[in-house]
Amino acid sequence: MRLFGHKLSLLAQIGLAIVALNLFLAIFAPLVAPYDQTAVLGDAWADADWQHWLGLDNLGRDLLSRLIFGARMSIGLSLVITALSFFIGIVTGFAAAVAGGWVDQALSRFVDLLLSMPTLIFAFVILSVLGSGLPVLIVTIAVLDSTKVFRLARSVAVGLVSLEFVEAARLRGEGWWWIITREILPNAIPPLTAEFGLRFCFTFLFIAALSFLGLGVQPPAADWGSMVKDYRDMINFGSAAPIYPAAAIAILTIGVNFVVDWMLSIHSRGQGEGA
Amino acid sequence: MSELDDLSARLIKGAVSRREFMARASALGASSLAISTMLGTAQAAETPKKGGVLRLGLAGGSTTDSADITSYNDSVMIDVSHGLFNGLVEWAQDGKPVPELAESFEPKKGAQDWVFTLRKGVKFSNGQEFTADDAVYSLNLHRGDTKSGGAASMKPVTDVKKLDKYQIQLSLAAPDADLPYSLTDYHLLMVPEGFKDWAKPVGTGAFALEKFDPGVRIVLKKRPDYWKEGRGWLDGADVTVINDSSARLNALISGQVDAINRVDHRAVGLLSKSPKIQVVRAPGGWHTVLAMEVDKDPYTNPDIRLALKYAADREQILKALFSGYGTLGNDHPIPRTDPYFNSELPQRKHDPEKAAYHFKKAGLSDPKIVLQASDAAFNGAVDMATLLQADAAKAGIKMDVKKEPADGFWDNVWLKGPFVESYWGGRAAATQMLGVAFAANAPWNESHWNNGTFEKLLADARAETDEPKRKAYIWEMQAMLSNDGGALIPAFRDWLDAHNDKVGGHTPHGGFDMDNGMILDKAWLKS
Amino acid sequence: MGKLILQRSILGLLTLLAASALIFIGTEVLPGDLASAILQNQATPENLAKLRLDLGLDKPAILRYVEWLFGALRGDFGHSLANGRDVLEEIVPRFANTMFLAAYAAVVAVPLAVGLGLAAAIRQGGAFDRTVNILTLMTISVPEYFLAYLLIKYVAVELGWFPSLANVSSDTPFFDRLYYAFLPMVTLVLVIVAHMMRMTRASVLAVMASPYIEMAILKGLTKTRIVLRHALPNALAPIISVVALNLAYLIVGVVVVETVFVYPGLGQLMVDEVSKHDVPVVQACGLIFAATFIVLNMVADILSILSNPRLRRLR
Amino acid sequence: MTAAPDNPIVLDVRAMRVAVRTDHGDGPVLVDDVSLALRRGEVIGLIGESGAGKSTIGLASMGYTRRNCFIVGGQILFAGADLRVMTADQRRALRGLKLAYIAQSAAASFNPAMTLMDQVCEAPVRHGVMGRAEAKAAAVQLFRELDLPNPETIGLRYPHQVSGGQLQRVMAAMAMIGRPEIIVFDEPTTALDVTTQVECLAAFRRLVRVHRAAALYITHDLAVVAQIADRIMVLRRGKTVEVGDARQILQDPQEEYTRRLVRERIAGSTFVARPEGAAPLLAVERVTAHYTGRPNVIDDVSLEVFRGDTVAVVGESGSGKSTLARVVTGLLPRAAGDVRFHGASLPPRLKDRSRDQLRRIQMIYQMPDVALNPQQTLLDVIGRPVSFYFRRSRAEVRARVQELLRQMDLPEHFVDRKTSELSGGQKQRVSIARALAAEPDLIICDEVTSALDQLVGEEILRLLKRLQDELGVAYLFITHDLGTVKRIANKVVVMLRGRTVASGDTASVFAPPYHPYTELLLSSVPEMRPDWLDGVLARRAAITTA
Repeated sequence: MRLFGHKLSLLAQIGLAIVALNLFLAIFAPLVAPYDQTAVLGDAWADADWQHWLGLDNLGRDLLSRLIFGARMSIGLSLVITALSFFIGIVTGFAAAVAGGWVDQALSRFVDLLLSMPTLIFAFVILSVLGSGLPVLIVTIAVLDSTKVFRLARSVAVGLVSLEFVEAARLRGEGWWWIITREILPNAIPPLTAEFGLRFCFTFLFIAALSFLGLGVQPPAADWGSMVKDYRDMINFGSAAPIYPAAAIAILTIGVNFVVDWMLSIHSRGQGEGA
Repeated sequence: MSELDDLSARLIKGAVSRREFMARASALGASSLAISTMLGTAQAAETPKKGGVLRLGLAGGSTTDSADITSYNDSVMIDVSHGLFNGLVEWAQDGKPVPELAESFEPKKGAQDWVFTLRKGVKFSNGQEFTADDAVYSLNLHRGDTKSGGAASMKPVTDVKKLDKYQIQLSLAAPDADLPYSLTDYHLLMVPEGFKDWAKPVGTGAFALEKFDPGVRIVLKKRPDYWKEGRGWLDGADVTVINDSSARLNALISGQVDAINRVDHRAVGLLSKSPKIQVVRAPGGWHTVLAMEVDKDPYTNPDIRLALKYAADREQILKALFSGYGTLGNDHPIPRTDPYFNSELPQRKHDPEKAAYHFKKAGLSDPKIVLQASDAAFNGAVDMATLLQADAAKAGIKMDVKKEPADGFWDNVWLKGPFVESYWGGRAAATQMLGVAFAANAPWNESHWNNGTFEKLLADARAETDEPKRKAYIWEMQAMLSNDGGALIPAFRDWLDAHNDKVGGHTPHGGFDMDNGMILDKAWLKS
Repeated sequence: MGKLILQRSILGLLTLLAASALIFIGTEVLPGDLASAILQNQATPENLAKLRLDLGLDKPAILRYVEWLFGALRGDFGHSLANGRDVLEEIVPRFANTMFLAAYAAVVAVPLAVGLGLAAAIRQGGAFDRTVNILTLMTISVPEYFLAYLLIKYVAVELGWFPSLANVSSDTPFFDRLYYAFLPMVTLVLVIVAHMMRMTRASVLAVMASPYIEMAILKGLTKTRIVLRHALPNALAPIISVVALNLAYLIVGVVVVETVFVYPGLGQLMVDEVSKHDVPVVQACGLIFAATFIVLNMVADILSILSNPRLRRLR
Repeated sequence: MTAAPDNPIVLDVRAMRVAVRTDHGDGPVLVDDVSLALRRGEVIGLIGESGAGKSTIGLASMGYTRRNCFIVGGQILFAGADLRVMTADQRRALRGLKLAYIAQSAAASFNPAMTLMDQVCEAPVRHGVMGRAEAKAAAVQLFRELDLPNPETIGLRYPHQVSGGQLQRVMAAMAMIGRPEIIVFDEPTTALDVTTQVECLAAFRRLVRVHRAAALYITHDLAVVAQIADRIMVLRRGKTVEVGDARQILQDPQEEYTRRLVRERIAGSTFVARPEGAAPLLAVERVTAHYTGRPNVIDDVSLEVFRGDTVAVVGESGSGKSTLARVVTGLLPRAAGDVRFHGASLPPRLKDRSRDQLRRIQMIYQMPDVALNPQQTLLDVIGRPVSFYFRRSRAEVRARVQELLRQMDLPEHFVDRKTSELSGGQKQRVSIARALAAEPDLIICDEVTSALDQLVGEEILRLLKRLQDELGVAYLFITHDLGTVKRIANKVVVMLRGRTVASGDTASVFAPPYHPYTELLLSSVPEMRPDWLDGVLARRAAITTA
């Protein structure tokens, strides 16, 4: 198997497999899941049986189904957020790099300011002010995250802007839009993809943390983070309920990281690890 | 469940013996677990011992806590304050008001005025004696221009005056036979006249404040010669604030605390498997409400209200939200434990057909039914909305759930939206509960319930001192609300505490968790 | 270099100023208010009216900001609306606790992380490298509170080695503190080690590719000497910044862990106060957090300036 | 100077094979069955183009291979012991003492975070053969021998604080301090300016002779190797082409490949007749330029380019020749003076210039790898100017691109290849095609051959020449390599520290009476004559004493 014209390492293949599986579950949740995520099917915490492979949850809903729908919510949400934050981060970052001068200064300083805000607390305040509806959740985290993307995007772009083929484009009289989209972006994709993977994981865990503070995804929609939270007490009573979502989160994160590590290794760059 | 609850309620009130209870309960097919938990109640049988420090792990504390009695709003300070102070009247386990710092009380002018005779020779922790002036001052803290949460209970009181050193009189706007109940409000505690320095509280309670770290840890130390007979056994108390439910459980299981409140209902079953741990289950007045404002469409239509009431699968809600540790609601706010509970009013059952029938009867093509829900209303509120939505769908009723931000819920949603979730902690007296939530002029009349007959019945009930008559009135009101009212009340929740086998005298109380906050006053430690 | 450092410090101060403004605005818009947030549906209209007076919302925002700012400079953050205590008095012990836990975790985590990172870099691609890599990955891949619960369940409840409650207080003696705060510390270490370790490894490896490392090899130096003397010093800058980042996290990002272990830290305080709309306290916490962040970043930058001879020699 | 044949053999490489091996299977063989015997005091020059395996051999003879490379066959006998069968520690014990290495880029090969002295002394101290003080003394001594400025204190500096030439010599000291028996010189002067190169060459040679060490001298420049090597081994694609005595290889090469290398080197000095020019195409008039807040990089520079001209701007690094190009293109706005094109003054800044003005001046860069966007196909790269300046249809663009490829002697089917798939020479051809696609009047060539192998570079030059004859395009040729200049430029501008020191027809500039700097430059260009270096040094000594 090859990607970006490089052969995939074993771990990377495992990682891709995991990611693919999760995406599949996320996309086809309604078809795959045996029951609806909100349907109440029996007593709370009923044990696993042939109808309900993982048993029922705190409201007597099918745990497996919720796990599958959870994939949809968790992954979907994180993807949307990460995508948005990358859009913001890349556009501003590249703009800063290409424009340089005071534009660069202004943007960078503003980002520094945002970075100096403790993310979790910041999000906590905003969400408790505006309520944790999905749109608010998405925008808030995306904006907070885009600051980190900005930094990477900018540094990558700065590196590329100085290269002759960009200079050649400028000498030709190309506009900045062409330069960003045709000359810089294609070459910035590999490092940015790696970062995308990492940021995806962070978002993922961040949402989980917010859910823990009761500000993440709101019920009844299932999401792994809040599932772990809702079921957490059950560890104390030897029930595996919270293990499933936690494991799901862990496996996906690890999978993504395998792929990312591989990308970083082939592009041998230290960046991208930044939290 | 219901019959068992009734039974256990009566056990609590001592209406049945333990043996009798065991027999009946198991006959009713209650699991041994259920019985044991209900028996947790019957601890009282054993004989108390002096000494020891009781370690409590309590939810309901915050860094914003203060010893200021007007500021209390949650378990930690309520429990602590009952170790530091006493009230004039105590709310006994049988649900009746009994004298505390007031030796006795009697109604005047058909219960429009009340005279309280104070206990003599009770000393504050600063040595000075408790007298009428202190009582007047303390009560007035909650009247007029105040932040006190106790203001509500004192609202009907028009005047508090000292008759002599040991007698005060409260005058009311309208007669109220249940005033003593009002005085069991946990805010209405006695402090010395003019007392302000809440950093060093002075009270008549069994303990003195040793260490106060708000939202973290509170340490109380026994003070000599506590006046109350058969109370105040402990040498001291060490209260740790643990708001996270499983952290609380772990603390109890790993023996870092002796007793906790607000046991997660999901955990009860598994907790009581442990021989060392006793779950204390107290059926009470805490109930969830789905308030429809009867003067806003479509809820003006009684059939819509009935349709929703029939649609709700109360058994399921009770199971899902409280794992069954509660009692079914009958769309009126009076709990089974209340002496005035209307036991002949048929329990409304989940009945999609009836629901569908009433919905059609209402004849509204598309009534926009939107329930505004938020976990700020109560834990699991959104779950409940979800369940109700599913139930309604079964009856062909389209109901939307609008999730509201937790923040500012009580400001912006409650009392504003036409169909909103909320809860009530219950009141000592039936008439209070009915009055505070359903009297036409009551500020918190969520359902905008305004019914002449009801108003009259309420007034009469308050003024009436003849038991059978009162009972008739109150039963009538419950029936009215249940059949016509705008409040859909699916379930009452039990108070669930737990303690390890060292703790004695931790008895269930329908009023509030931790023995209605009296735990420090009542409990003791076995050797 | 003095110039560089000075520039950096000034920049930091400006950022802090801007941050303070941001915080002030942010807290100004908190809807609802103390009374209703505290009393829920037990609040009477009178209650609310009384409280709005206390909030002193009559003055213009700018004025209040300036007053607040200068107060803050004098260490006067006003009084809590909820219980009237002096905000500073309320915060200081909490902040001390937070710092204690942070330091505790840092002292364990940083050497551990850098050590593991170097070891992994030396044995790049080896079994050790792979295992460490995957283990650390697992620890960051699980929500922190879940780690915490596992620790509590097995170490505290089952084995009973350490308490599940870390409710230390001002008078808790030092060694008891270490004991009580052990599990929270472990949780935090698990959370941050991975990140730092991976960064150390990555940046050391990045340097290992450079010609002067080849030269060092051809000078017949030992692997250890090469990594420690030649690779590490040149990989310091990214390591320093990632360490700073994680220290900042230890101070501002541990609300969840504090909640689970009932550890009386600043994060929990702030979350409490936010939900109670105790604006002065929230503002103070926010400011402290922002300051911590900024100072740490500043120090990190300065350190990496010092670690780089090109910049160090700059005059 | 030849080492007596009876000197003992210190390094005996027998049938060595080095191959690439990665996680996914074996890669190409880098060194294939190469043998050489190095006697004490002897210097063997390894010569060849990139990919010839020179460096690999050099490193392998120290028992070292780069990542994913492995010595898969043969023996490497040092003092009778096979480096391949030794333990890692045994090998380590030899390196830095008995075996020393001098790399191409000193700047990159010094640890930026350590003082020079620490790095020079590190090896002997670590190996425990010298005490710190002893090592310091030895180092200072070597610094003196290598006539580095203030040898006592230079060791306290950090790498970035000394010049490239000095650094290169410090590296020599670092190599010598362990009194090695074998030194591997890996293109040690390639990165240096010609004038500095002379000094270093001299220093190295003296060192080798004084210490009677044996050396492998790796380079691509026959002239350089001619000055220092006793024997020369010519390599191509990892295989030995020819081995022999230095003189024999240079004067009477046996193999065709060697002949070509030698021939190309001496070919040249064919001046282009200056065409009948009317008005100058480009006139740079007393231009001064600097980067914001810096001193002037170029100062009062003037030159004229006529249609069909090839004007070479010569100078060493820092002479401002590249800056001149940036000023002409408008990347760096001039501070003073004027740049006229077709008689009209060009706006100083790029963005103020018209599309047509931009079209008429094109540029070709030094590094073909970074000059082309690796993500684009040849169609994108070459086609863009066509569509951008001439608004042609897709079909027309494609046709034009293929035509240009033909002109560049590149197969047409490359049209859909990605630039990253091409070799260096091919890339450079694509850059030229891209420039031509704009149908310019003037092409600025910035060191276009210096990154390429000798033979490839020659081809590119020929191509440029041919194109000029066909299209009459003018070149502004920026380079440091006077050989190139002699061969293709009809006019020269010699620059030194931002100023013009000499200009005019190549013939007149490169013929006496010289400007002293021009002479220095000319004399520094290595020549095949093995005694060239001695000659130069002698003359310089004369000048300095005089």
